[in-house]
Amino acid sequence: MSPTDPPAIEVDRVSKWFGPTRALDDVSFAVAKGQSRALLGRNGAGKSTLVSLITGIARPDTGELRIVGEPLHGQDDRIGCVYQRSSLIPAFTAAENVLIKHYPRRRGGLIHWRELRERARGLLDEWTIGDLADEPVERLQPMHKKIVEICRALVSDPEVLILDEPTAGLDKSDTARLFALLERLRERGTTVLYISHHLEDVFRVCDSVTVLRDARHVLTAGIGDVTMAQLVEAIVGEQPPSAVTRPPRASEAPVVLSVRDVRVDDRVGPVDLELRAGECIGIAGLEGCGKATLARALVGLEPRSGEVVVDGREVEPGDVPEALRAGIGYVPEDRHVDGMVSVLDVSENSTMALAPRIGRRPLGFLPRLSRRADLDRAYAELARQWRIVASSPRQLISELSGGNQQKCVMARAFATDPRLLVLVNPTAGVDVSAKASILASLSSALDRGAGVLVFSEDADDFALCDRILIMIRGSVVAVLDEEWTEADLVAAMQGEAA
Amino acid sequence: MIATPTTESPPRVLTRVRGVLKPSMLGQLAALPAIVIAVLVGSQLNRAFLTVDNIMTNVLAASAVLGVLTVAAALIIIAGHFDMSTQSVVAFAPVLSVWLVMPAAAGGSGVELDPVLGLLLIFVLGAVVGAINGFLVAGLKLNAFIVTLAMLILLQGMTLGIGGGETLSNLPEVFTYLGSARWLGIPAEVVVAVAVFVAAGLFMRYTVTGRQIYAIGGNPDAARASGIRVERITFWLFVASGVLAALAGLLMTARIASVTASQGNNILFTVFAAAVIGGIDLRGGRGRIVGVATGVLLLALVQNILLVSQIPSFWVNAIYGAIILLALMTGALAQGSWLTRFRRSPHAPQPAPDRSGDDR
Amino acid sequence: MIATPTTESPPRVLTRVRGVLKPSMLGQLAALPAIVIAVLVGSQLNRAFLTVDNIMTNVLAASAVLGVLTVAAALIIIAGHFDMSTQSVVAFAPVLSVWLVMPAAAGGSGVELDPVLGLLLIFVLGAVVGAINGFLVAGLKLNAFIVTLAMLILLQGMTLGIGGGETLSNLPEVFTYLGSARWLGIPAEVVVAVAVFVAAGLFMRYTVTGRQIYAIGGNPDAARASGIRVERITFWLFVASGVLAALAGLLMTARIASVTASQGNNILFTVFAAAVIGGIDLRGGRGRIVGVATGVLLLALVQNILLVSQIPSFWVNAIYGAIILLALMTGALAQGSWLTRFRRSPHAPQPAPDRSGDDR
Amino acid sequence: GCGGPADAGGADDGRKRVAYSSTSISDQYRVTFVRLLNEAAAARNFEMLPLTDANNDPAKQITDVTTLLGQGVDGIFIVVLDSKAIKPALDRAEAAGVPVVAVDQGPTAGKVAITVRGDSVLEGRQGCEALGEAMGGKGKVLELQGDLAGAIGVQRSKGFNDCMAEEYPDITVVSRPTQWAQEKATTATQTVLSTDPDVNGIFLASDSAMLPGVIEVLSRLGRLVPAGQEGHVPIVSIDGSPFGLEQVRAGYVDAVMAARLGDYATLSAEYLERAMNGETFDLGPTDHNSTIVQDGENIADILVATPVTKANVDDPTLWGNQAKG
Ligand SMILES: Nc1ncnc2c1ncn2[C@@H]1O[C@H](COP(=O)(O)OP(=O)(O)OP(=O)(O)O)[C@@H](O)[C@H]1O
Ligand SMILES: Nc1ncnc2c1ncn2[C@@H]1O[C@H](COP(=O)(O)OP(=O)(O)OP(=O)(O)O)[C@@H](O)[C@H]1O
Ligand SMILES: [Mg+2]
Ligand SMILES: [Mg+2]
Repeated sequence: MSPTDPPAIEVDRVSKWFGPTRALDDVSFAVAKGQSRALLGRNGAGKSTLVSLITGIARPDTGELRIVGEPLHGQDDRIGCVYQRSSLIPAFTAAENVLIKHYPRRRGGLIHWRELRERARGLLDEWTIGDLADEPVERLQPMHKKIVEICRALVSDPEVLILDEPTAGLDKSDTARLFALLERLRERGTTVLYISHHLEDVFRVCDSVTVLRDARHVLTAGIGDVTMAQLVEAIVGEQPPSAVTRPPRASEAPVVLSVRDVRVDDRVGPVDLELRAGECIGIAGLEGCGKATLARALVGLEPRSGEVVVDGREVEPGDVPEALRAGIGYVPEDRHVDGMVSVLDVSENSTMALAPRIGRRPLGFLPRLSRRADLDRAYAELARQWRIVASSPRQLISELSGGNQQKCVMARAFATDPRLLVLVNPTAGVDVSAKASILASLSSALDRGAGVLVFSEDADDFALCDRILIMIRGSVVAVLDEEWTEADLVAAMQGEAA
Repeated sequence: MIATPTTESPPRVLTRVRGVLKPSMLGQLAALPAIVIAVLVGSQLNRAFLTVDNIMTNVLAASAVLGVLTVAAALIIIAGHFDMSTQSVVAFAPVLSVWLVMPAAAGGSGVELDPVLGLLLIFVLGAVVGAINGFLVAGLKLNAFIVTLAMLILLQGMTLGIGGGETLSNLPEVFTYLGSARWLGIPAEVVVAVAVFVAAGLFMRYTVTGRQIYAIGGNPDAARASGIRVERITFWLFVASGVLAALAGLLMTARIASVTASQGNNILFTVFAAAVIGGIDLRGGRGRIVGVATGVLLLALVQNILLVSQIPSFWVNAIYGAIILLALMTGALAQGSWLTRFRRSPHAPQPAPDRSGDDR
Repeated sequence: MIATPTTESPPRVLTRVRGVLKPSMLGQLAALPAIVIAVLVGSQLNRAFLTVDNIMTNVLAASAVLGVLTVAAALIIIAGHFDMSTQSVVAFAPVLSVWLVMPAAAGGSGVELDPVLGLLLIFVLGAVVGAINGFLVAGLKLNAFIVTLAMLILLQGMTLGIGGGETLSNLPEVFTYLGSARWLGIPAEVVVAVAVFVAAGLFMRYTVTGRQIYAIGGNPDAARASGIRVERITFWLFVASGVLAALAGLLMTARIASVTASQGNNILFTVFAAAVIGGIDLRGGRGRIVGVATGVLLLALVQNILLVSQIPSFWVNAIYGAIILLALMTGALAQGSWLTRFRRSPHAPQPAPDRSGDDR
Repeated sequence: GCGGPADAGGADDGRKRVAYSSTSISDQYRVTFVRLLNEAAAARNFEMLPLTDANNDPAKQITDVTTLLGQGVDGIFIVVLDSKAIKPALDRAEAAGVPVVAVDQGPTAGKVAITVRGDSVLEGRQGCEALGEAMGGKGKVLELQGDLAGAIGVQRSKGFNDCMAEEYPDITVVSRPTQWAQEKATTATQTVLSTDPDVNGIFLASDSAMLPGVIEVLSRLGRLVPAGQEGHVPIVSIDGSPFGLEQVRAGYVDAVMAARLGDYATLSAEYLERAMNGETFDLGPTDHNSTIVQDGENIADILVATPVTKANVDDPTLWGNQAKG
């Protein structure tokens, strides 16, 4: 590439405000053609905002963006993007979503459905999900939705590819497939902007990094010029929090959860397990193995058979309030689906499970009151503890950055001081230091005698686990105790070793 | 600890400004500028407009039925559903009840139910209709719009079948009391309607269940996952809506001192108009009862002004429509100027007026 | 390469079975079982029911207006909006147009516009109304429901103001032609309505713009993010809706061989009922035009059966409502039995009937 | 009193300030009446406020009247939408000392000075008699009813059916409700005529609301034959709209029971003027071919509808010949 070539992406003194929140403050950097650049920063640093500016769905308040030397006007076909937040059309099939910008047409201009299906199937088949082509995406697993989005971004061979946390929700094999793909794209000269909170990945697939902190640009460097520790410091702005470790548990603690012969249709089970106070069990498995279904069944969101006893109390199947009252705190798999009410503010979202408890009943018979002041006080405490960044308790949760939304959902599950925590993908989209503080919160919950079930594919989430159950096709097939490595975990999930 | 961005100076100033100006309030009371204009115009058009009697009797008392029905509609819409059947309950419950009370000679059934029981029966009928709707919607998961639309047609038909199209009058006093009584000099209808507004407003804003209804309307899946009894609350909401509709029916009966199969006909459009003008988002999860009150008030004022003005009758409806359009546009402009500046989201670049308010 | 769970045997078998049974089709044509029942019942009640003439003229031709209006409503609802004003265009466009055409002696304006121009004017008026709606909704971002409701009131009022409430009859033949003509032995109204259905169905399924309309209704943010011109398409959709409403108005005029300010009154409820029974999701983004056709057909059949049966007039409406409720419940059951088993999404545990269909 | 500030009323020039509360103004019958009433009021030098339109909502009509009272009118014309539901409004007018003259439809509860009206049940009977005769006393008749949720629709249907049952037992009646809607009447006619070949007569509760569609259907079915020729379908209707008279002239419609709208207007104006001057009215026959009778707690001047056939269809006093167009 000659040095006179204009950079593929040029961000020139760009600022963006959302009401009182400054999302980007005078940010400038450039990405040369063919580079693959990591864009890093804490939750709420402004990464996704920058993405929306580059793809033209929002405009900067000041400053300018240039793509291959030309100022950006609206949306540009040379850019492909996988947004952090799903931007699929729920009722459309996977195939139609993939080709939504490029419908194949017959000579008369009408859509050629067969060709559409075949082309999309071909693209999806590279990810081994070709047979989902005709499935409406709203019925797909989050992972498969993500793959559909990746396929869609790549359909037109974009000059610039933007990936905003593409691996969130992907399992190991698909992550590997994505990386291989990125490798190929790099050879083809595609410019990539890659956003992730997984720094190891960044070192694998990027050749340079840009770090945003508090809406400002703080660092741009070649990947060879920085160390992991330097990067973390640039992102966090201080000494990174030290890793959490936990002391081994005694096995005499009381049982908080006992699961006997639980089945969900023919999808899951039979599952038996026992969890003691202060114990943390991980449940790992590839996407679609049924672990989220098991979690949903435990809290009553999925009809099940078998027996679930929480803290000595048998929980009726299919009754969520009852399960939560028995002492379960639940973090669902996908916050956008059933984790948050996007039209309500952060304060209400984080205290939703708490409200019935802190509300008082005046005169004993009137409906239970929910006083804003009480809720806001409870929220303020949660926000402090979980470092939720919002401009005010009244800010709509949909306006928060993805990681902060996840923190709200986590905060809500912990707020009721549950005896049992059922956490699915708890750290989805949260930054390095928030991850550490989530683990710290987990640890202190364990210290208080709670039992924790972590359902995840991310090895980091299992840092505190005493053992890990491996699920394949709905049943627990293996257990990893004590010392395990990530390689063991991956192998076990794929059913290769026991 | 890291300084969070929110503690920096410019945002804080803005937050303060916002706290004082409360554009959220303006957003909720979008009908307020239009109300002010309506009052000014009305008082210019006719000296009799701004009299206590006109406002009390012809504006407020005349819109008590509309107000109660709009509260019912608002509750259901906030929860993400629709209840079209309320309009038919306005006729059905009183007609059936009065028919059972009146002697055969006066056009009744001859059962001659005790009038006080008859009064209670009105509410029981409302509750039963609501419970059926609630069961079909929350239990069988049928689409609320179409279920209650079918219920509307069914009940309108039943009302006609029962009453045989006859108007029954000379009702026992319990049925007409609210139409003529004055409490502390205020028409009883007005007191009842205001009480309904206040109770619903407090309920939705200050009780746990009220807040949960917003969550249900905003995202039922998330509400369920966080332990809210979505089905149960939805069911009871429909029951409440039925009871409120029955109350509206009683008010209507008291007002016209008789019952007729056509009472309440065509009020549904006005109900929805009042709710939406009052800031209720038809997609659920947003809107405040106080906003609904302004919506009802605006429509009642406009109708009264059209009555006392000298507009040729054939054009009254056209002008009514035009005024609603203008009210919407001024509302949007008033909101637009405040709100698009303060809180436009990149994912929703359009400042949809019904979204932009800080709800509740 | 690892076998992903989706290629495992039970799901695959299910996928195959599903391919054959097409519950998605069933889901879309939810009104089909009810239609079959209606036909069986109708043929028992009256021998004349199952004659070509009755079906052609009394079922199909009589529901041409409903059909065209329901297509218009469906397009707008799929895009995530509402258009209530169509009902008023059914009267407004023909009344104004005919008023301009007719001589003063026959109750017209005396302008004596050329009848053919008058015919064109009907469509122009529909388009203008649609364009105003479209501007207010897509341009000013006002809430479509309430804008078009205000427009409905405005136009109803204007129709009254212009025509002075008079019925104009003895219209020039261009206005009544469609009501009496037969093309290839089929009533022209039926041909027109079927053509509208086919055109709309093909448009929504086979053109990029049609697909984009689904996308807009399904997820407007995502639609915008994938480069769809949401505002422009929304605007033109409202124009199309206005033009279709004008066509419905022409069909209505031709059918009753006269124009009156009240024509089309109250048809809106039936339109929405037909759309929803036909599988259109009021939240936008889902539903197929072929489903709408079944919804219209069901309602038309039921109305015809009520006409040819011996039900006492006072109970006709009650029975109509009861039948719609039953149709909904059988539809839900039929869907339930197929769909909850085969295609429950883990994230949407409740098999909402309006959601579960395979859309497009 | 509740009448609002008294000085708001009474025009300075001593003209009486009167108002008109209508049930609706969306059909030709009402529209013509508005015009005739305005003319009659002008002839008596009343100051007429713009009419109020209750849009077929009985509750709105009460609000309309109380609002008019609040504007200090001296007298009110009213077409009563619901004969019983109007009582609260009439009570308030009585309390305010404002005389009310009911036209076309009177109250059965509440006080008015007098009602000037026809007799809907009688109109139904008249229709039945004309039709029974035209059909030769046997056959099957399609009765297109009005809105059964309203008094007029019910009464016309009752008069028609009672008379049919009593006097023409060999005529079967097939009744279909139309809610006064043209398209409903059209579809009902089309469907019944085409599925039941025995139907050989049609009775319309209103020609202004239903006739054009019915004529169109007959012509489409090839059964539009003038009276006297083979295959004629006898038609009788109530109202007497211009279109109805035109069809009588053409011979397609056998008879129309025409309301005496012109008389309604001039007489009610006269009665209101006299009532405002404190007069009351006596029972008994009048000088204008009618009788004043007791009508519940009120009195009514009953103007029996004029049966219009080809013989008298050009009578210029028929409102259908006075309507523009
Ligand atoms: N629509 C909006 N309205 C108001 N504030 C917003 C909106 N969108 C984003 N913000 C704010 O802008 C800031 C930057 O958000 P952004 O989504 O860009 O963060 P991010 O770097 O992508 O974080 P994450 O890693 O959590 O995804 C946050 O403080 C967020 O609350
Ligand atoms: N409605 C359904 N009917 C029958 N089988 C289903 C249904 N939904 C999913 N399955 C199958 O059940 C198994 C579990 O899928 P499920 O969606 O429950 O995974 P999951 O719990 O989300 O797992 P993960 O947490 O790994 O994402 C898969 O084999 C899937 O294909
Ligand atoms: Mg982000
Ligand atoms: Mg999953």
